[in-house]
Amino acid sequence: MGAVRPPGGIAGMTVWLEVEGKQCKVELPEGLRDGGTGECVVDGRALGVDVSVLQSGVISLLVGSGRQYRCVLDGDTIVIGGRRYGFRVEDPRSLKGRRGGAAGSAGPRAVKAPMPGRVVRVLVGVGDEVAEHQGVVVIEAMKMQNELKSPKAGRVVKVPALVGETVQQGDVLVVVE
Amino acid sequence: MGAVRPPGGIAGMTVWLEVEGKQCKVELPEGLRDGGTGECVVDGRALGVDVSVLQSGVISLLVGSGRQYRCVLDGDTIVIGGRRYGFRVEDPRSLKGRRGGAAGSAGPRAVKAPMPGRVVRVLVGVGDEVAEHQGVVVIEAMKMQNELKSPKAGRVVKVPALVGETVQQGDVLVVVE
Amino acid sequence: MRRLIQKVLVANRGEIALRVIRACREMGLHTVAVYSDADRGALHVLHADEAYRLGPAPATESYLRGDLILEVARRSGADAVHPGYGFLSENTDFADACVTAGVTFIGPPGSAMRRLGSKTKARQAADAAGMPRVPGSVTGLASVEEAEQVAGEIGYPVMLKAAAGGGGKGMRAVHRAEELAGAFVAASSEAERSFGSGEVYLEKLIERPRHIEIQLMADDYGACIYLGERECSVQRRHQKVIEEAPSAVVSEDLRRRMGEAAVRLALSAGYINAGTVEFLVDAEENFYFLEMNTRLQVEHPVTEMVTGLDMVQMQLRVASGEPLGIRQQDVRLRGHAVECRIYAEDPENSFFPSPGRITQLVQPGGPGIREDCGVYAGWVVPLDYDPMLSKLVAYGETREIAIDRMLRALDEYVVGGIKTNISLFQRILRDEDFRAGRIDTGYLERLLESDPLVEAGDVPEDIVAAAAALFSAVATQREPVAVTVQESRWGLSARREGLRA
Amino acid sequence: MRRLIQKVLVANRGEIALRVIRACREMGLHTVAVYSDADRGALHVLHADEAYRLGPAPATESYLRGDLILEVARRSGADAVHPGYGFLSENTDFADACVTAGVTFIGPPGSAMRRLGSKTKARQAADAAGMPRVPGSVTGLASVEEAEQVAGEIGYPVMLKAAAGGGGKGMRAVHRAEELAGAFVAASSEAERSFGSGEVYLEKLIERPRHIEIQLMADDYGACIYLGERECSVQRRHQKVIEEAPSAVVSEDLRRRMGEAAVRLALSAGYINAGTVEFLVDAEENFYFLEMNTRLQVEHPVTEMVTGLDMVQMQLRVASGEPLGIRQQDVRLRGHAVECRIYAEDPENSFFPSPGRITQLVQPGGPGIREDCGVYAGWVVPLDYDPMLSKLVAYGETREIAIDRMLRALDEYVVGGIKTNISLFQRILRDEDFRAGRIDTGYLERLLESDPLVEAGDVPEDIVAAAAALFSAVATQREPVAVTVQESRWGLSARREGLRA
Repeated sequence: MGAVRPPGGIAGMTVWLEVEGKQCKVELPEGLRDGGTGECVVDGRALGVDVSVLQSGVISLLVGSGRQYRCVLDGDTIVIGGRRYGFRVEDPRSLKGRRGGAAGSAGPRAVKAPMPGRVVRVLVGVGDEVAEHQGVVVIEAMKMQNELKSPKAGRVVKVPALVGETVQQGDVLVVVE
Repeated sequence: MGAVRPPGGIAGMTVWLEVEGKQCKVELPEGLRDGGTGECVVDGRALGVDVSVLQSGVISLLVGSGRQYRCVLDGDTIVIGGRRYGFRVEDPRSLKGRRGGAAGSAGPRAVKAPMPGRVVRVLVGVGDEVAEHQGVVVIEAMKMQNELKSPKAGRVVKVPALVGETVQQGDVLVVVE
Repeated sequence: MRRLIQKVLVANRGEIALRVIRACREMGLHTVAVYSDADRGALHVLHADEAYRLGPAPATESYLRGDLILEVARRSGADAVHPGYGFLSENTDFADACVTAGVTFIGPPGSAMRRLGSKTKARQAADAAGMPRVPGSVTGLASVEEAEQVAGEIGYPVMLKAAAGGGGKGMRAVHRAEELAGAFVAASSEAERSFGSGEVYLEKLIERPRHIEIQLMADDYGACIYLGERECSVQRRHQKVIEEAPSAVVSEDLRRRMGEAAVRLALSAGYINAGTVEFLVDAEENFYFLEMNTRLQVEHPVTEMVTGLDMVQMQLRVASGEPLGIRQQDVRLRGHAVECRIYAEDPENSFFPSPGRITQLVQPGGPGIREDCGVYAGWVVPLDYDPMLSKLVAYGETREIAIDRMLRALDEYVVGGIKTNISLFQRILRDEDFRAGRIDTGYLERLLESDPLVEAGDVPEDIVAAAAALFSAVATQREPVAVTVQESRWGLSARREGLRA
Repeated sequence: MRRLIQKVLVANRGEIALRVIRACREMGLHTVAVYSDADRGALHVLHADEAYRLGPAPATESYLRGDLILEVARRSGADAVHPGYGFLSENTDFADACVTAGVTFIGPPGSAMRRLGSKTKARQAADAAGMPRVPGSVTGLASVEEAEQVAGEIGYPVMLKAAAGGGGKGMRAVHRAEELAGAFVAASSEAERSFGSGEVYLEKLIERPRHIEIQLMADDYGACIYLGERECSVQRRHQKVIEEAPSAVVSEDLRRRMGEAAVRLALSAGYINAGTVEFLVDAEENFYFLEMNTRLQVEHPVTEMVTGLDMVQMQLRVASGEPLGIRQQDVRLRGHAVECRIYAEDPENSFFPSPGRITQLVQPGGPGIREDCGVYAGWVVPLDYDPMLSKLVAYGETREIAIDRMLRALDEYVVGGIKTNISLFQRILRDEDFRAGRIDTGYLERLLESDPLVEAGDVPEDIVAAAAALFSAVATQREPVAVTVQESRWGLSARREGLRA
């Protein structure tokens, strides 16, 4: 199918997305992001929308059928009617970079801090054999201790985590190979 | 009294204000506007403050005695503990301009629309003599009709208001001389 | 008798539309909002499952267009319409048109509205139901002469009122015979302008009356109960400002007598669904029928707080043909509730309306606080409609606790960008007469005429000055207008003088 | 007996500190907040008249420092301390230190806390008061051997519990004798780490028990009443998640029996002020004493909603030496209330805590909704404390209405920037077993182990895609990453391939 021209022939914008795990392409007529009425094209299907921008990160969508959706942006999710929908913008320019960065499941895998916190116990040492989902380190935040598991079976090759240390989200605590 | 140097000798900032109708001068140490602890000098009186910037237009002030004030900026007022306090920044550079713009009470005085609305009645015509506080025009907004009064006794010299017309805040409706 | 309701069109806007939408959602009903061009981003639209444009901002081109609303009902497949209050809620033609279109009108049947909605007809019905009412004309006055005759019979002072009206429009108090002719013409023409009917009637003016009303709820099966009273004496220009339940002066016995009289009236007219009978009550606890509002009232939340019932859910159940499910003896009042109508108006400047963008909104919460709010930060309050932003309700074990809780909540409340009447409530709720329950319909006007308590805030000037300086320092961050402190005060003074020259 | 209270220091943080501050303000009392470095901008600080820094973020250096808190009381002239829950609220040494410092501790006297606060001592008091309790050791276990002996006597399964503890710390279920030794060591060392005391005791494990607790309030004059029960069976890792009042299974008779037993226990220990007696209730409606919490509970709002009473105001009045003012027969329960503890944690990722900045906050409101919230948009939720952000409470005439209202409110609620457990509540409140009241303390763990209902939202993918595209278009307004639609899909595909190469 050929590209769909936005109404009025004004230059539009195309966004590639992954929505709830599914890839799609959305063509937006120019100016719609600021509110108003227009036709979005989602994977070739036209969708008449009336967009109202309420606040930063909050829009109301009215679609042809009359359905109304208040959409609140929160990071990589959109909250509509109390439910969250995950999405990701696929930037064509960054695809190469992302591809290079993706680690194969066969190689070493890092156990990273899923949140800021303090390391309260390290359950493994370098050289230990661990099973998949075996606990390797315990961190504490907000009065809760949380055991982090190994993402795979293998041998522990690095343990940067130190008991008592404060860690930031994303810090590597243990590496399993 | 000489100028008070902000603590640490860092260059500060001086602001002239009218607060609740009273003029004063506030010297702020540099950087305090972004939060932190410092000493403001208000008309020569030192005031130790701990400033926390919470959101745009909302700060918490802790003063030496331990008193806490959540201050919310709203236009030319500050709301603290459910009460409003009016203030005005006196820009030294604009004093001249403001002075020139102030109309004497002896000259012509305009009745301006205090809010956007629609003119529903014009109660005077050019040449009419009016008393101070006499109603001259009625405008309607939000289902309420509001009679605007003459600011002075005198003669009506202009009536730009037209019945049925929509007016913006500040539009001149009647001029009395 | 069961009428299936699955999708409700809410033919209103603002907080009441949202109130109804919330009740529907809680009951698993789909909701359809309608909106004018000024309301595309309004809160009631954002909470609805579906939303349809009616037309331009003026109500006559949108929310009063029954034809367009029924067209939306058809398009959306809505099987019921809730009219809220105001707009089409008391329009019998609209109620009838809903029935004709096969859509359930959530309110009384048109026949009952006709018998009780017009003030003059309602007065006849009240007489028939043996209900005490204020002496005066039962029918509209045909002429100034007739008005003079009736007034002469019942004695001055008297009150002229629009038969079709409400909200103080077309009303005039007349204290002497010679004022009557002028007031008659003024009231009649105001009524004509406001309601499309110049019919006025005349009543004896009760001195310092309280406005107390009885909430009713009736079902299809002849059951009708009263849910206690509301005290609505705090009014400005005949508009309610603060409402309470229960009234500080209504005894158990008076409540029962007023309630039973109201039920009698409703049953005599075949009334179904929610309705309110308004009374004047004088200092001797005599009550006089005033009028009936054949719809949900703005102030219904205070009744909900003290009865524990949800009146909108009751309306929806009754409208779908269910029986009431509770009997009079099941209705138990507990505690006290106060409601403040937060308006976009400036109490310090003749109560001028204050439409515009809400730049800051800090809302109160916590124990005993309910807020039915129709706005949000960033929303532009349109100038085309009623200035009500929100209804703030406080509940407490006693009237005193409810009042003190409301004051606490008002102190927490900040609305920026537009003016509101929050400071008016702070003044009333701290007033000794109000706190003692010494109120009548003239109370607020008297309070406003008295010297305002110069109850300045207790924040020291230096603190306000420091805060103001900090805010202006942030505002001028990019282009500082203030100068740095590098010269003596004398130097600065000289400089200022120079600038003034 | 009257003790003048004029200024209350609130020795806590978050929503409970704000809750107490609001009650004080409503009663005309001045308030003093304390804060750690992480909390300078916290909501409880912003609502207080005065605020004083305690120390660095860790609780051991701030909110647990009784000495610093009493120093602030002295500096500020506070004549009373409200400890909230957690932190120092059940610390008898702190309660005593307050008395020594001449400051009223708003809670029970230290003597009553000593008799009822320790679990082992409380079990002895319960026996003395003739209260049924779970069979097990009354005193702490000296050794593994003693544990094995007691367990052998009462029969497996048994539960090991920390004498000083709460919140699931130091607890272990033991199903077979061979597991006991390991569990004993683990529970004891966890108790030592968490509470500074390794003392553990042992109880018969009741199968599928409900956790139901009785709220008490007692005054200086020997009056003690119960304010009905709360159902707290919905727990995860022994932490309450949803609480209700009343319980769906407690009859009038059971309520009276549990209430009277609780009152007996409190009176036997000279208890004063608010307290809660926790019970396990088995399928046959047998109730067993579990422990007493000698303080205000997190979940007190559900009791307030159904009794119409303000428990914090009652605490303050009792603490200043006033009599209760109401008798047992004045306590009338009406309707049903449900509370959800909104936590900063990710239910989709092992309930990991989620501290950080709140970027969006859309709070629910309207009829029947109360929110005791401790956060605001822009606030950074610290990682140092309990992850509770807010308590959302829904009231309704029936349990079903309260639940549906809570679902409505949760659908309105948006917290952005951090993860919350809102979706967990949506799942529980829609679950058939929960709605039927078929819950026990293992209910939630079982629900979480079962396949999650793949109850996907009902918003069509195309709508989500359009919304996502609009948001990303706004985000990229300055530096567009997307390209304009001027080439065919094939061309675009080729281009993407090229970029991948």
